[in-house]
Amino acid sequence: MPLLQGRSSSPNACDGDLIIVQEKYNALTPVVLRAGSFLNNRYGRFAHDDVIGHPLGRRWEAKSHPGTGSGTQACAGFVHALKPTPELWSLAMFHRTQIVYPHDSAVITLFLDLRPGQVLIESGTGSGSASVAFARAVAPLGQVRSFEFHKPRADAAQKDFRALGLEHVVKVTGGVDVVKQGFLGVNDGEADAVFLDLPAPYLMGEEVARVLKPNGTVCTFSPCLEQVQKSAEMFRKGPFHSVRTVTAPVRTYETREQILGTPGFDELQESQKDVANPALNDESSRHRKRQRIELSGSTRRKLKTAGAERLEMADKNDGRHDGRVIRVAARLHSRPFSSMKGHTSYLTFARRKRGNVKASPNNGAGPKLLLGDAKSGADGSGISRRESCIIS
Amino acid sequence: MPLLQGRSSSPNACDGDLIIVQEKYNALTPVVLRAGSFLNNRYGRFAHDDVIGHPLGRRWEAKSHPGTGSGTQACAGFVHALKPTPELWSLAMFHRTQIVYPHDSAVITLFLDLRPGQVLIESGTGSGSASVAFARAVAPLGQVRSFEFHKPRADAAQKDFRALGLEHVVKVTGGVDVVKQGFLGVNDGEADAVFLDLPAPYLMGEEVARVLKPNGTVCTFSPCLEQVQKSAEMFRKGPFHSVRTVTAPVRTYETREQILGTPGFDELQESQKDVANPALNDESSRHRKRQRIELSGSTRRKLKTAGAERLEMADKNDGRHDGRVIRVAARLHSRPFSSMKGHTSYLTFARRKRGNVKASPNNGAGPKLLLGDAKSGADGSGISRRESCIIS
Amino acid sequence: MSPDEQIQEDNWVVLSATDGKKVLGHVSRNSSARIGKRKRKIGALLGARWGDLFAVRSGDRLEPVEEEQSFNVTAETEMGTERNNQYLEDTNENQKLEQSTILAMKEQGIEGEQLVRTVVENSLTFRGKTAFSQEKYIKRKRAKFDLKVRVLRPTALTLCETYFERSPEKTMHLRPDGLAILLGYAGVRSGCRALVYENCTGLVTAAVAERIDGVGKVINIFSGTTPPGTEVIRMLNLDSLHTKAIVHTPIELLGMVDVSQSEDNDPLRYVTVEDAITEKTGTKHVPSARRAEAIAMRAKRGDVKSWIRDGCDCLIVATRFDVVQVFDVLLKHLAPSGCFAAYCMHLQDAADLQYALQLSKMAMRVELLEVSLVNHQVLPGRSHPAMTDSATGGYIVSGVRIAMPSAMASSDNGEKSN
Amino acid sequence: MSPDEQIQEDNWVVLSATDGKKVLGHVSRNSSARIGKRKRKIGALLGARWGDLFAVRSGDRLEPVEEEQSFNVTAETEMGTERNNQYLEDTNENQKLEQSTILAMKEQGIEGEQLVRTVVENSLTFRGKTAFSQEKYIKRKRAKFDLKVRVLRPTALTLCETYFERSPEKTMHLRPDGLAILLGYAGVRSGCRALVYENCTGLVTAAVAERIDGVGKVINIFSGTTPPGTEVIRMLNLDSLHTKAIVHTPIELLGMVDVSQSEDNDPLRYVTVEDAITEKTGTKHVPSARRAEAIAMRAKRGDVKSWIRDGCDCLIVATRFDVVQVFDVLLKHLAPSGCFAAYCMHLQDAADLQYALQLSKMAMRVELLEVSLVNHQVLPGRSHPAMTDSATGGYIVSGVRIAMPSAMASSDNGEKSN
Repeated sequence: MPLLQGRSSSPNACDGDLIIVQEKYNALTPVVLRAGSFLNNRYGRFAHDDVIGHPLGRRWEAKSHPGTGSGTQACAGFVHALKPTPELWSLAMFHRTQIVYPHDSAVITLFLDLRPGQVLIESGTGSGSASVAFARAVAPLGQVRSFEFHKPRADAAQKDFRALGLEHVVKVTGGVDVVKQGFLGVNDGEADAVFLDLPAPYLMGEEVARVLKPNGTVCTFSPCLEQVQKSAEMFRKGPFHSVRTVTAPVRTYETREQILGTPGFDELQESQKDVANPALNDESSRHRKRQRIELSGSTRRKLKTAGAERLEMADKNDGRHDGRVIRVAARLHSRPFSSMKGHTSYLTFARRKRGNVKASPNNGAGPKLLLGDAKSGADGSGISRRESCIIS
Repeated sequence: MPLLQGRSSSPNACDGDLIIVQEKYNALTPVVLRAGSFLNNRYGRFAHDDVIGHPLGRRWEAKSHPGTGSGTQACAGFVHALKPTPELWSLAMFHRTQIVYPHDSAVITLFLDLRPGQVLIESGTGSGSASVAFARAVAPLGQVRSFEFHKPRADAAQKDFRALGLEHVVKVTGGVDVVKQGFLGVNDGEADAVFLDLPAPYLMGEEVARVLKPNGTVCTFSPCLEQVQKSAEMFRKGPFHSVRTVTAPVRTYETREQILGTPGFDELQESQKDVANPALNDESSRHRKRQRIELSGSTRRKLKTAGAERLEMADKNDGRHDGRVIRVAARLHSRPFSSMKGHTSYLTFARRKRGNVKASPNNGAGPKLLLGDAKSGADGSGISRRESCIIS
Repeated sequence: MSPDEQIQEDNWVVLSATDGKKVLGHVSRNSSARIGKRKRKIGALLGARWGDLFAVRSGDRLEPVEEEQSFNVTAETEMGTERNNQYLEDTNENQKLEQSTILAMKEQGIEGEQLVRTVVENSLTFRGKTAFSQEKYIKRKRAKFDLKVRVLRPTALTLCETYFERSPEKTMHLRPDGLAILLGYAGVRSGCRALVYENCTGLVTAAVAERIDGVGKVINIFSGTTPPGTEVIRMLNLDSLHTKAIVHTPIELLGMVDVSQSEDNDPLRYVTVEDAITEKTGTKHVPSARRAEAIAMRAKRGDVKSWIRDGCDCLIVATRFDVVQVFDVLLKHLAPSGCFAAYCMHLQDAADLQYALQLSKMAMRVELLEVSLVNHQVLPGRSHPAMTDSATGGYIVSGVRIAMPSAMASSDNGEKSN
Repeated sequence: MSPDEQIQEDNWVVLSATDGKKVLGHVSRNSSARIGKRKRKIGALLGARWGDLFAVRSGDRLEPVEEEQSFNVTAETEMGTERNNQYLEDTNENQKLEQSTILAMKEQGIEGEQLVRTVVENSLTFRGKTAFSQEKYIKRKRAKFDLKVRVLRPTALTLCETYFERSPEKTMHLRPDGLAILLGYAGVRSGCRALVYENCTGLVTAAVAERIDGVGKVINIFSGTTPPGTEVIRMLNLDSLHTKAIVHTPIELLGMVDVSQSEDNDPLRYVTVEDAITEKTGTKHVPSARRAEAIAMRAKRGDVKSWIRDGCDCLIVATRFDVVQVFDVLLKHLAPSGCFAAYCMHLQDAADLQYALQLSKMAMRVELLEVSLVNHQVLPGRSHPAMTDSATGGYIVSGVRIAMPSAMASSDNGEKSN
């Protein structure tokens, strides 16, 4: 199933499609469908033929239970077969390097102002998680041109993109050191956006200025503030405007049901009623109690959990779930998961100024970025210009 | 009312006490009680004599309405008279400088391991908000010895501390440049803790090492990371252990009631019932409707707000609130206030190593901190040692 | 989107000023916008290019500025942090120049950076200030005496930022980080069919329309007689191709997707904001010919019904009402394996939705996350996270729709793989 | 608190290891603690001073280490960030030394930093790694071959950190930042009378006791027959003066504060954890003489009742149960102008309490805040917030108790100044 399948094509999975199989929440696997093949995992043996020709987004039932070796209790059953998305892919793929997480690539995509049809230059490709997210934004007619120094890694990424049906959108160039050689083959002013996930993005100022269109946006992705300090200075001194640095951490919450009531306090409150009003007869005391319980409302209901509600509802529908999304009356509780990815990277954005920019005088501190005329310097190799970038 | 009044003294406000008056949530004023005096504000004219001799933490009713000049509608009534606390004081006092906010001073107090009876050295005093928080932690027998270069500011702070009844705990030394002169009058190894809110805390390494007891803790309070980088390096090279940098931002939430229901969706769901089951008669349809409403529980009750509940309850008690804290059945909604103090300062903590520490060899980069024997160097002036701190 | 790089009559623009604020402008020869503290004439923008820089000059008019290197004496050298405010009196500013002198200088044509420099040189306390305070002071003076604006293209991003800054209640306090996650996690892309319900004055619909770029459909569900969310959409300067991809769909239609009706060949029925004004005031705001043309361009009821019946690829919700109820109505119209994302302002709403979805068996990978964009000041010697920032980007509930397990499937195993 | 600077028999200690982990130890000649991956003998701590550094040596025993300057070849020079992992194969470690060779070296007495250096020199990929990866590698090897521990005094801070790291569910995930705000905003100080209800295994009670330092009272309300929160309190190494300030008070007593009873001269009745063990196992864990002495030291029921009747200065709550109900019972025992603070793990609880308090008219300045401590790595060329961090410090509801307005006061004005 190509990642960017349009509405026009069949909604059904085809032979040769890459799909994502979810075994458990944290166990996702990419599977390429082949007629007659089987997928074997701890939940059983699954026939590819049961998926080919059917829509995705549903249960995939096992043909048979897994082997009873190693004494594990066979909890056979089913997995889920899903269409690939950049978000699922980032969880299912092999992490060859630290990846760009989906929440970061979502923010980068918006801040780079990516649109269908645009050209994005990326370096390095890494595991390709960001490339796939960017590809979705510029597809079907746009281009992600991705540079990766490490040749085997570039080849592996290109193979992934082909499996995902993205070969028409993402092109990987392997074995090029963009800091020394520049974005080989990219013409002046050809790029709408540039994404740099490199150790020294601040050495790329002139090359970025060369390839970016006026108002095109560049983003650097750097884990440490020291890199950001150098990049920000390079942008401020170069032909860029609207420089800003952000971080976009997210945190995920879990929600559970809570049963109210406090040991000791419940009993005290009951006994206080009686002590405080010894004159009241039983009838009246019972009445007051009822009043109070009414007042504090159904949130005090201790017995009926949401699960019980749900079962009750299913009962009314002959034991089947009825496809409804219903607010539960039970009291809910949320808190962030106790461990989170607190910091990934600083994102620094800048936009290319229009026109040519004079060389900045050197103030005696910080990098000396000697910017020539961004347009005239293009000779195709990008090498000579690289050498004029000197960091003190 | 002295800020640290013990249980033994009278719980009543006395002539000469400083109290905090709350007019509105964001309008707090310190008032020194004087028999026969009056406080005038937009809510009326308040007699100090109505507070003197009575406990605090209650309404202070106006003697008369404010003057009817300037055409403002006199909404006379009352204010609240409260005991001073470091937290209320930080809101009521005059901000002569950027203050240390209560949440930061709470965290610093815990991380400095402050205990009653300890000696804390502080520089600079600033507006004195941190000094007051630290004073509470070391009182009644401990000492906060606070240094402030700016003489008039030191005098103003000392005056505040006297008014708060803290003169036996906090001592301010004004007009001393601790970077040049050191902590004048502080003996070697006398301090349990040091707090530095200065532009260049990284110049104070040797002096901090001199005054701190073994395992005593130092905290630097710096808004920018560059200061922190220098301070952390100084601590790592000096006779310190357990170096760590934290930030402790807080955010405050507001909670409101929510009335559920979605325009258009309510009607659609009703009509769908009828369309889907044209065969059912009215009676049955009404029954189903009732069922659904029961299922989704009392959260759907649109009419009874918490205010209404509360009034109902008050009715049952002859119009008086009955001193109860009751969970409301209404649905609540919370979100952080839309603007917050996101960042105040980085807090860097380190502990003094025991014993003497040899000079650190210079690695060619970063500050050269030449540490002599911390104990033997003490000559009371602190000047000679200061000069051996050279920052390249 | 306007393919032209030049700003034209009737274009909307976002003006980003050096005082850090953004304002919207609607460009014509005589139009104006509130920049700084006053209204300024923005006619000079006509024919300019997106991204150009303008200065506010005397006569409250804009004038193009030649781009220069942002050369700044103190900016790029490590500022000593040692100097402190020890000599500074706790009083207000000490400025030698009288207000009248400054006015006279302006009349003599001394303006911009030159004026700022003169004012700074005449400050009695400037030299005694810390590097921080000096910088703040110059910034303040520059915002006052040398105000510049950069003209930006109105996009989902710039409109989101501008609304958040100026009237956040209109867009449910949706920030760019929340919008980014909403679009990304719902899987919006060119060619997709997106089902949208929003109470953000059209911002979310506009953002989805921008990202599908005229190919695919944005089915914007609304209640009442008028699609309320058209304010922001108009500001995108969309051409007719892109406008046509937005299908304002009355919620009543959802009740009839499976029913054939005689009016299925008619275009969708609703009253636009402009029509409503025409009716109310009696003045013909929109010529009836143009109105008829616009109505004829709308999608046919029957087509919309069949799109919804086939199932949508993404579901995006941003509601201030009952988000659980909204999902109860809309989730069934998302095709299996389609992604959904809902933006909530309050954790309680998001939690209720998360739990209701988990129990519904109609969704997998249900995740509740809070987004938080932090701005950082990165300057030599003065780097730190923004001192004052908005506290949250809100809460997003996302997940993947799955087909209900068939009645035969043992529902006991259901928990395991979800 | 033990005034002595030397570690004594029966003392509890917190051991902070160079692998970044903290463990608790109970010191005697033959006791041990799990440091790194194994149990190590910690008898060497006897007689040592708080803050001292120890290395793990062969035979799994600790040995004191002379404090040295943390001299580190790469640490203080700006690490080039330009080098990248371009030559690195995506395989596991390439180490020339066999595991057996390393073991042999250890037997020859090559240990600590020397061993780490040898291992690093024999890594095939070390030179090709980025500065980051090199550092991570050395750190990992150092944790493995040169483990050191620093012995810290058990305090509210170090115990809070240790429990949060090792068994957060025992202390309701309370982090130091939450504890700090709880103590600060409730106004705990020497001489005060604090009313406490907590489900944090005694951590909050211990922290309050530490801060009042033996002067004042910590009235620790508990339900059941045994005060459950004594585990952490014991670890503070408190002397009898400080122990006496903690008053474990059965919740039933709150129902009788206004009633005179014949047993008011008796000490508080409850069973300690030790007593319970004695009863259960039959073995006399605590000699009955010492037990009688301990009971006699307890506060008298009548005294506790009168303290509560007079009103407390602070109220501190940390409960996993119904926090609104807890406040309904306890808030009335806080004296007017006294401060309260409650720690909640979930926003919904905190919000319910905030709203209930606002409606109650018994409190002012009711504030709900979320605390979040962020750790930062600050190293040359490698500064950033911690990559993995716990996501929240929880929610604190704080405020000031006020006396109910008298029946005469017009309650209509009540809204205005709250």
